[in-house]
Amino acid sequence: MLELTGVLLLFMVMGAIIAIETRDLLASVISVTAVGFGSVIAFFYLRAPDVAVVPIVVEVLVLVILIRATLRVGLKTFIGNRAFFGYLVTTALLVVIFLAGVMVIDGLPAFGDPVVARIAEAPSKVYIERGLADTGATNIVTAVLLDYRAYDTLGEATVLFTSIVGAVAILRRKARKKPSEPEADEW
Amino acid sequence: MHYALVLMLFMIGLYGVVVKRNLIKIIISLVIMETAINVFIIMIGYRSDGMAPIMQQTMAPEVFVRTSVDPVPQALVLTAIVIGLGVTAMTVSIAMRLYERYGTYDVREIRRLRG
Amino acid sequence: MVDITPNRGMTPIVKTVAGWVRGITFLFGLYIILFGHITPGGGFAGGVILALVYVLMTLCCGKQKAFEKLPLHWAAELDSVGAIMFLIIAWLGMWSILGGSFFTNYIARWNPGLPYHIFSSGTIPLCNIAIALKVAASLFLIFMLLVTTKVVHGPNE
Amino acid sequence: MQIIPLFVAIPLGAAFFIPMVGRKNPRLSDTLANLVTLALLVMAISVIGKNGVYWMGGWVPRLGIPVGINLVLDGVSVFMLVTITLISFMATLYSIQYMDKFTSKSRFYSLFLLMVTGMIGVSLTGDLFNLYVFLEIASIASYALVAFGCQHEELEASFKYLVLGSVGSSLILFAIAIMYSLTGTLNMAQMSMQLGGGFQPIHLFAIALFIAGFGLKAALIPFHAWLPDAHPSAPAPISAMLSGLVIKTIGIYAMARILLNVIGLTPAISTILLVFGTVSMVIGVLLCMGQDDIKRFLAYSSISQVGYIILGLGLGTRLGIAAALFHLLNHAVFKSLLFLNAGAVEYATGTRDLNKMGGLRDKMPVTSATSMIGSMSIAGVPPFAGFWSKLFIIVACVQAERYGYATWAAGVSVLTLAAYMRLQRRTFFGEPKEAYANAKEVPGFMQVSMLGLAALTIFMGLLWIPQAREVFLTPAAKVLQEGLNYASGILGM
Repeated sequence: MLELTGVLLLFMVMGAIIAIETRDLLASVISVTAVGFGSVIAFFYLRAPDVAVVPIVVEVLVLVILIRATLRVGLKTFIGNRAFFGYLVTTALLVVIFLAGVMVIDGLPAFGDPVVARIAEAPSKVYIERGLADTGATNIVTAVLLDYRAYDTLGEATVLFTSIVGAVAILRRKARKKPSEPEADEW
Repeated sequence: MHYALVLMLFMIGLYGVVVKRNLIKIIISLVIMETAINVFIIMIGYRSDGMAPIMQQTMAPEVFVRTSVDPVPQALVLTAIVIGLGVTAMTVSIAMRLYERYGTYDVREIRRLRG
Repeated sequence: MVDITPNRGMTPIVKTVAGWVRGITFLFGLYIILFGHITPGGGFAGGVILALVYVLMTLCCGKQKAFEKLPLHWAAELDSVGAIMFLIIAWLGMWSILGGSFFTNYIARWNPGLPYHIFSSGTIPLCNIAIALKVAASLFLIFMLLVTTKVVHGPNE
Repeated sequence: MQIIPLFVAIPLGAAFFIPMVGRKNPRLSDTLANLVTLALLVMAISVIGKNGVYWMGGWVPRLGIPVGINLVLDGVSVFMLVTITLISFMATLYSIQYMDKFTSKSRFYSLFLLMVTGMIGVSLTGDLFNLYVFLEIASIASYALVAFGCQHEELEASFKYLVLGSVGSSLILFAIAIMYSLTGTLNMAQMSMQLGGGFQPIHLFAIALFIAGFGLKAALIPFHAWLPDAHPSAPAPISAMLSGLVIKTIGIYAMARILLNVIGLTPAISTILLVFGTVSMVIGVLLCMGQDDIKRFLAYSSISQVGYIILGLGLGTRLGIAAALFHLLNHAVFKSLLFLNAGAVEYATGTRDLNKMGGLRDKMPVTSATSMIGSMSIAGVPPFAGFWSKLFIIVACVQAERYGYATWAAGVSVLTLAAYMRLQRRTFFGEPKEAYANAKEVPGFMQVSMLGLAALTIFMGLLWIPQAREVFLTPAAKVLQEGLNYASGILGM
């Protein structure tokens, strides 16, 4: 199981490199969707079917939206890097951060040893033990999402609402008018 | 090892955001960063040979408590995915409006974003 | 390549198959929403699936067809309605008879219901429905906006 | 304490409701938005001096394990609530007439209220992931509001802001995930108890991610690239909100809460904050001096003033933190005043270029007088509020025996004075320009809002007198200064 997750992650890393380095925007969009589907399979393997259901559909939507955005361009491509010196400095900085991260990330608890098994006072332990009795939901993730931490879900719904209102506002045809002009109704 | 791979995925996304000069490539890099973090959070909650945090009628509650993976990261990732979707939708709409203005996604031809 | 110009669609074969798939997908979405507290899924997954039904229709039958079923300003209003529903469900919990704090699961406190049945776990299915409504409407809206907005180079004001 | 969740629920409900009813009738959305922000301001003033913890969904801690999400009302939260609601009310009042220049006013108010909700949510929450969610609400709403005018300049600024802001959010989420893995909880109080000192390298990595992430949100100097574009491009009331509130709430407040109350202010973190603060302060004011665009000038000056706040917080002493919070409030008031003034000038003349202005004093007496007051205050001229807060930050530096930092702070204050004198001379004094012969004073509500903020600027110095200070500033400083005691207060142990 662990090896499989590793292979999947390797696949995702490769997909990400292709997505960023390829010159063809359409290929790049498709590769990033492949990375997303890799994460879907990883979620299934990591025992998170609840989470896996959402990105399947979300990835499809992102794919359609991004393809829509790229198609109009006539796929004009260019090698899009910074000037050489700045590129070198940035890349070096990122590599240093990455190496530092790899050095310290061993400090994390081992993979496969979650907080429920390790920490006695973890709230997730309560959720697993008492979730059904407290909320009546047998899907503990839903119990956490919509009862114990329902306030987060309200925030999440609000984020979606915000971005939709924002996108509608950004995409409107006419943004400015004279103060005396009446409000134009769209749609 | 696994965590290092996820960190690498994250850093590739960050590299793309910092270095690339195409608006679509920047959006893609942001998506990759989000994916990396989502996988990382789910990995934190994984228990070796565990089971999904969904109770089944055929299974004794004690066994469930002993083998279930952590449900909290899954709830967090659900939230994070939706937030990511919202951000992506908004970025794409801004990028489309910019394309309308300049006829290009190239940052170098768009005045302010230079540098 | 998918042609998304208005008033046109794909071949009759695609349209027919999409017509069959549409109903099944819609039902699947409803199942995911209503059984979210028992099986994997929930309001978000179900809502996105419902939105994808409309996306499918738009892709294969042209945008006119989808607009007939769900005009854009209705979608915007449904978006608000879903969000307000969720907020009201939460707000009712503040009523002291029902529980006294924001987001109290007052139905489950009063009658938790039988586990593994659809009528259990109180407000959770209600929240799922409200969220699904909201998510379906918003994603339909954003998809239609991004797909139908004409992007042409040049000043437009 | 039934009022605590209403701080979030009321603006949220209004934000959902306004797009439905306000599409046909813009005056209705004006009224609703103003009533909501006024109600929030009244509510915020009514909770001054109160404390409380509210457990969402009635999930009180079981055996000391917090199972639900909590909202915490303590000194700092009350302080932030008052600041946020005060500026929001003034900005909505100003928007009534200013936003007539734009279409889709109902969506503007909806996004505005969502931004306010996000900031209130951040300042009340006691849960780390919840903080992230509300931070994203505030950020996404502000990305959209920056691009609200849909001109190329606004879209570019918004895109830049969005990309850097998303990177910041990702870093913060990464750090939250690491913290969750190490402590097993997301509740800030319980997390602080689980940490209990003794940091491994992985803890330091998470702290570095937090500082970088919140630094991006607060536009500290190495991370400031988005601010000079985003703040000037937005409509004036939004510039006022962004510079006055957003960078402070989702940047400084959130960072201070996590670093001081959850992780604890170690000497190393303290030094990092002091250095960041000083660098932002000095470079910000130097960059600000050369600007010809009035709003860009104000934006760079915000970076510099934010440096003062970080410097005060980094000292870690009671006086330092109190002075930093006092400066935060003062800066919120006078910087939003100055941005509203800049908006008024732009409204009347249609330009933001300092070279093209001049002699507007006779044409726009209210704008000119209020702008003068704001500039005096930010430059640290006695007896305005800005003088006192800067003075106490310098005194706190001296008290903590950080003489070098005190010198820098005093020097920057002089430079700020010079920069603002230049701004005043170029805009309102000098020869009247032909082009703006028919420029006239802005309409009523805009004047009211500017006059209100100017009055606050004059009288806010009074907050430092002991009677007022004990009620408002001291409890706030106490919470941050006592650091890790935060946890025991919340879990009741």
